[in-house]
Amino acid sequence: MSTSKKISKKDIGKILSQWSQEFTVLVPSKEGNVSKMARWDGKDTRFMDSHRNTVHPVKANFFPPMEEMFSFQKNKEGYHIEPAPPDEHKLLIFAIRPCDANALAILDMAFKDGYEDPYYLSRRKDTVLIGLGCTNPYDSCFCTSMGGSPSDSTNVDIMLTDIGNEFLIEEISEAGKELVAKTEDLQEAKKADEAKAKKVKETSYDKVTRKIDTRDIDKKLLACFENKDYWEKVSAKCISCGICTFLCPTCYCFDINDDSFKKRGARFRSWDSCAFPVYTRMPMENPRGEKWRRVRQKVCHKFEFFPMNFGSIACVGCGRCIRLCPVNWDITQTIESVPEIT
Amino acid sequence: MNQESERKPRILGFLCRWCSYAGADLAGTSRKKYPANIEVIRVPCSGRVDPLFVIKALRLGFDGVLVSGCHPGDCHYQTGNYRTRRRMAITKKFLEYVGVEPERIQASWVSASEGGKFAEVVTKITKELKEIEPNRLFDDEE
Amino acid sequence: MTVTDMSQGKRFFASENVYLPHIAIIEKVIDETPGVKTFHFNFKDEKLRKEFSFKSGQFAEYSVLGVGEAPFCISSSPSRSDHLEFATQQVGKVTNALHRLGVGAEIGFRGPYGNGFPLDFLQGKNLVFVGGGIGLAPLRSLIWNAIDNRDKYENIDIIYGARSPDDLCFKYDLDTWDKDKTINIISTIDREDKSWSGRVGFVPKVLEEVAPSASNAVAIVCGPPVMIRFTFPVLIKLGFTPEQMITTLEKKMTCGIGKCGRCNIGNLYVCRDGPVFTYAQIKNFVSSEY
Amino acid sequence: MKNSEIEQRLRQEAKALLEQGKVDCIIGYETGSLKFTTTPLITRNKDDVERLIVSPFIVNNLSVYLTEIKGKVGIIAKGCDSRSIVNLIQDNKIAREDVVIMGIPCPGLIDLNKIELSLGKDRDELDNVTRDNDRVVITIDGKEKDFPITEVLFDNCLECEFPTPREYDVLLGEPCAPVKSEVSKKTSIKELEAMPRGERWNYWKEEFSRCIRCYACRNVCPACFCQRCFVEESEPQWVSPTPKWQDNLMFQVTRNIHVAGRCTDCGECERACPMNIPLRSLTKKMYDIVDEQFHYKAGTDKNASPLLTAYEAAEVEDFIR
Repeated sequence: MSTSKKISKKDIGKILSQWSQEFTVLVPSKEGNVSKMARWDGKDTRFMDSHRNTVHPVKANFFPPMEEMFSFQKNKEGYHIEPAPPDEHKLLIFAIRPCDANALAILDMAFKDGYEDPYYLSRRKDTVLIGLGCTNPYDSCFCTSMGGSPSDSTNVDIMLTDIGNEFLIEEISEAGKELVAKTEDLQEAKKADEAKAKKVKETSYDKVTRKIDTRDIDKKLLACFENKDYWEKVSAKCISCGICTFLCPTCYCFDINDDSFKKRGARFRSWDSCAFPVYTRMPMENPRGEKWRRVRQKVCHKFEFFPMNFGSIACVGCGRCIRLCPVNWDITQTIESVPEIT
Repeated sequence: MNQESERKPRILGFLCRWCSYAGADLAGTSRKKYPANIEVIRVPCSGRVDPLFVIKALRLGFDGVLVSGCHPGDCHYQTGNYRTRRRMAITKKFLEYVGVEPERIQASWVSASEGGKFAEVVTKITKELKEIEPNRLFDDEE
Repeated sequence: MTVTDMSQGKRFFASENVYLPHIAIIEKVIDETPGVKTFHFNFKDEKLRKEFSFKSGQFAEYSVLGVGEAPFCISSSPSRSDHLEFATQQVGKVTNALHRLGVGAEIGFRGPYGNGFPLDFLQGKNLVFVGGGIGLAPLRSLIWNAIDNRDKYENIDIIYGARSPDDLCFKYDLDTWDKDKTINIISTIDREDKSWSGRVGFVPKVLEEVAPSASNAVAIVCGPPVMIRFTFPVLIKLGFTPEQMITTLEKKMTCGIGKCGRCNIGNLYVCRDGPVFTYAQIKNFVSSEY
Repeated sequence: MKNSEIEQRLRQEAKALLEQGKVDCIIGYETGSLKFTTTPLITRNKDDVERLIVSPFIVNNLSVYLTEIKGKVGIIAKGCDSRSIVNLIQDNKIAREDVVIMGIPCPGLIDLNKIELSLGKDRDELDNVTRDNDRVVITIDGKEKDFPITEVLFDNCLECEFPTPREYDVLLGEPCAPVKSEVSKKTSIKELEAMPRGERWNYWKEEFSRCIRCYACRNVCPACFCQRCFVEESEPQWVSPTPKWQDNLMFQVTRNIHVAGRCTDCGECERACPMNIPLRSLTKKMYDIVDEQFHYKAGTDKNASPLLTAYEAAEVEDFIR
């Protein structure tokens, strides 16, 4: 490994300014007290003080709650279709948490598979992810059970580790290496800094106390697919709202709808959720009209179907669904309670 | 200024088929003069009008909404208009609180024989709506 | 083959945007039954009109711009290509809007999507078509395809039913097939009706009575979910193996390309991995998810 | 009576109900999977009743489950919850004899969001939170901090009129008095009313541009019991499924009008909202309008006709021409 760099926390604004020349820099921000990744205002770096993780997962920056796909107008020759202008921002996301970066890798698979999704992929293209290791994970976090960790750098370009007054900077990808090379104001890290970072990573790992066992979970879920009693029990307190799916960093279901305005019309894509009965409702019947079927779909999609199709569980253990659920429906409890194969 | 006075606010009227619709008809056949800017939806009873309809009309860009039914005690279905009264009372108050001008939410009792009253109501509402801005509440789209 | 020519509008980003519809023009509207219409259409773009190709059993997303999109199979046969057809029942927002359209109206079209029927696998086999109601639409595409390539297939049996004589779709086809000595067609209706002299009974029951041989045969089933559910056990009784039973499924499908998430049966997406499945593929989930 | 004593009585009561076959199912609260959090316990098993708890964090309005559970149900209800149950009875969604209401006088629940905001710490970073009459003591990093309840209870609890259930089969604990404190937060109704009308509209426009249409507000609401909500209708399509602020606002305003006279100010919609939209500034206003105009308080009389199906011959009419 090459020698790493470091930067003083008070100089963060300097490197963000440099990066802003080339990129649209997104940092953890608050809007109406709801945190999300949003464009850096160019000055304030206080966002770092309270950033544990954002309410909006980073997916919202690539796959927003709603987006216009194209618009159309009718004239004498008939309909004219105008695709939404491409998003040409080159994004740099600063202080993305390892779980959210891993989630993007999962979304990449889904949106690249078969027909490519131009909206997601055009925004995602050339994005630079600056990861920030967690030193204070939530009690709802369970990344270490999902193949990640508070310092997992697999899917970021540059990894930052909080070593007190400074961040240790590790180049992870080629893009990361290039960016570090042309960034000014970085200092060489000392052996002691690297040792400190190693210690921080170890301590953080142990701070994630929520653990689940996902061995053979796909097989166990397949075996209990028809176990209505189990699924009814598990789903009893679910209120079928969309919070856990909308704010899940790996959920990517959507709906497409048209709208007409005075002069033109447009087709929009918006988030949709398998928790809603209307999601699968057809005029004559609904294959998932009952709550237990919907909860089963949610759990099985993440832990059985997605792994069957892509070889990876579609959950990164960010814990948002547990933190934000109005009734404290806890996916880790569900996974732990899936019956053993008899 | 002249242009402003020429402006014709769009009004959507939900008229009860037993009284107000007939009243509007009478206003027409008896050549009562009233502004031609009201579009009418005939409803079986003013009680059919869900406040949702009123809000949808505003969403669609109508400047004002008129819900009109039979006078109290005259409802063909005994109590429909009483229910309308309660519903419209809270709808008007609530929408005003959210930020909708009260002039946009209108209600009236017009019987089948009150062609004159109908013309008068529409004239008055039109005048009031002319005094406020056109409805751009929901309208930030082209 | 997938058509990737984006004839209208600019090319979107680097790759083509699969979500942009082509514009097609309705050329003919046929009233099939009360509530079901068949639409004949063609692409507005000349080049696409020539280059477009599809397989029997594939579907597309049709839209009335400003109202929305809905998926229907292409009900015409690739062997008859001067125009395309789809049939739909009037059941919701988009289909209501479609049914209001007349000749000359423009609609949006994305597709073709899905796998289509496995023609290679079907060649040289006895084909047993089991259809109900508007479920004949996808079968019809394959039936015409088979008739136009008659030497490639052995016996063709068609068992088709509807609620009443009025609900039988594609009556003009049924008449033609009835006269065709090389195929055997049995139509049935659910309940007795004065105007009906043919068979009476639900499709699965009639299938059991007719009892086509499973030897070197493939059953191709399409109809309302309840009919499909009751047809599988009958076919098994008749000796069909799960690999010999093919169905084409209908689900709510928004994107058509396996992304929006709602049409799955287990890990399979009806739009991407189907809509044509063998019973072997879906039997794990079929009892509870379909 | 202490919570621990109430808990003991509650468990005995619930167990007896199940054992004697008086109910098929018990709905209560158990300890949640996160710090301080409680979660609904829905069970048909008498051994599970040992998990039932009572605490200052029993936020959920459990009556939301009543319309979907079959059979007779024993349910734990705070003051506001009991009113929601009465609503359901008034609206013929459930029969009075099918529920056994175990009422709990509720001195107000602790709003962890308020604590988080004032301390700049998340709930899982707090060591302990305890209620001691008019104070709430929060332990953080080993140090105790004292808050008056007016700063840390939910707004709707501070303004609660009926903390003690009005309708119950058994009351666990002694009746308690309302806190009756003025709520003083940025988005109070008074402040909104003081704004010019256009500004008010823009305020809501701003707030609802955050809405992601997860429908948590609707789904936690016991008054929103429609099988099919108007937002899910497609023919005609009243509201676009695309979460534009216009449609978000239209949805919420209409929802408020639809639940007028059913909203008991339980505050669940605002608490559930992940986008932090001050929904109670809408629901409470409607609650007040209903009270002022018709002297009607939702869920206080199971024999009364629901607000919007009843009338009096002489009633507010000044707005009608």
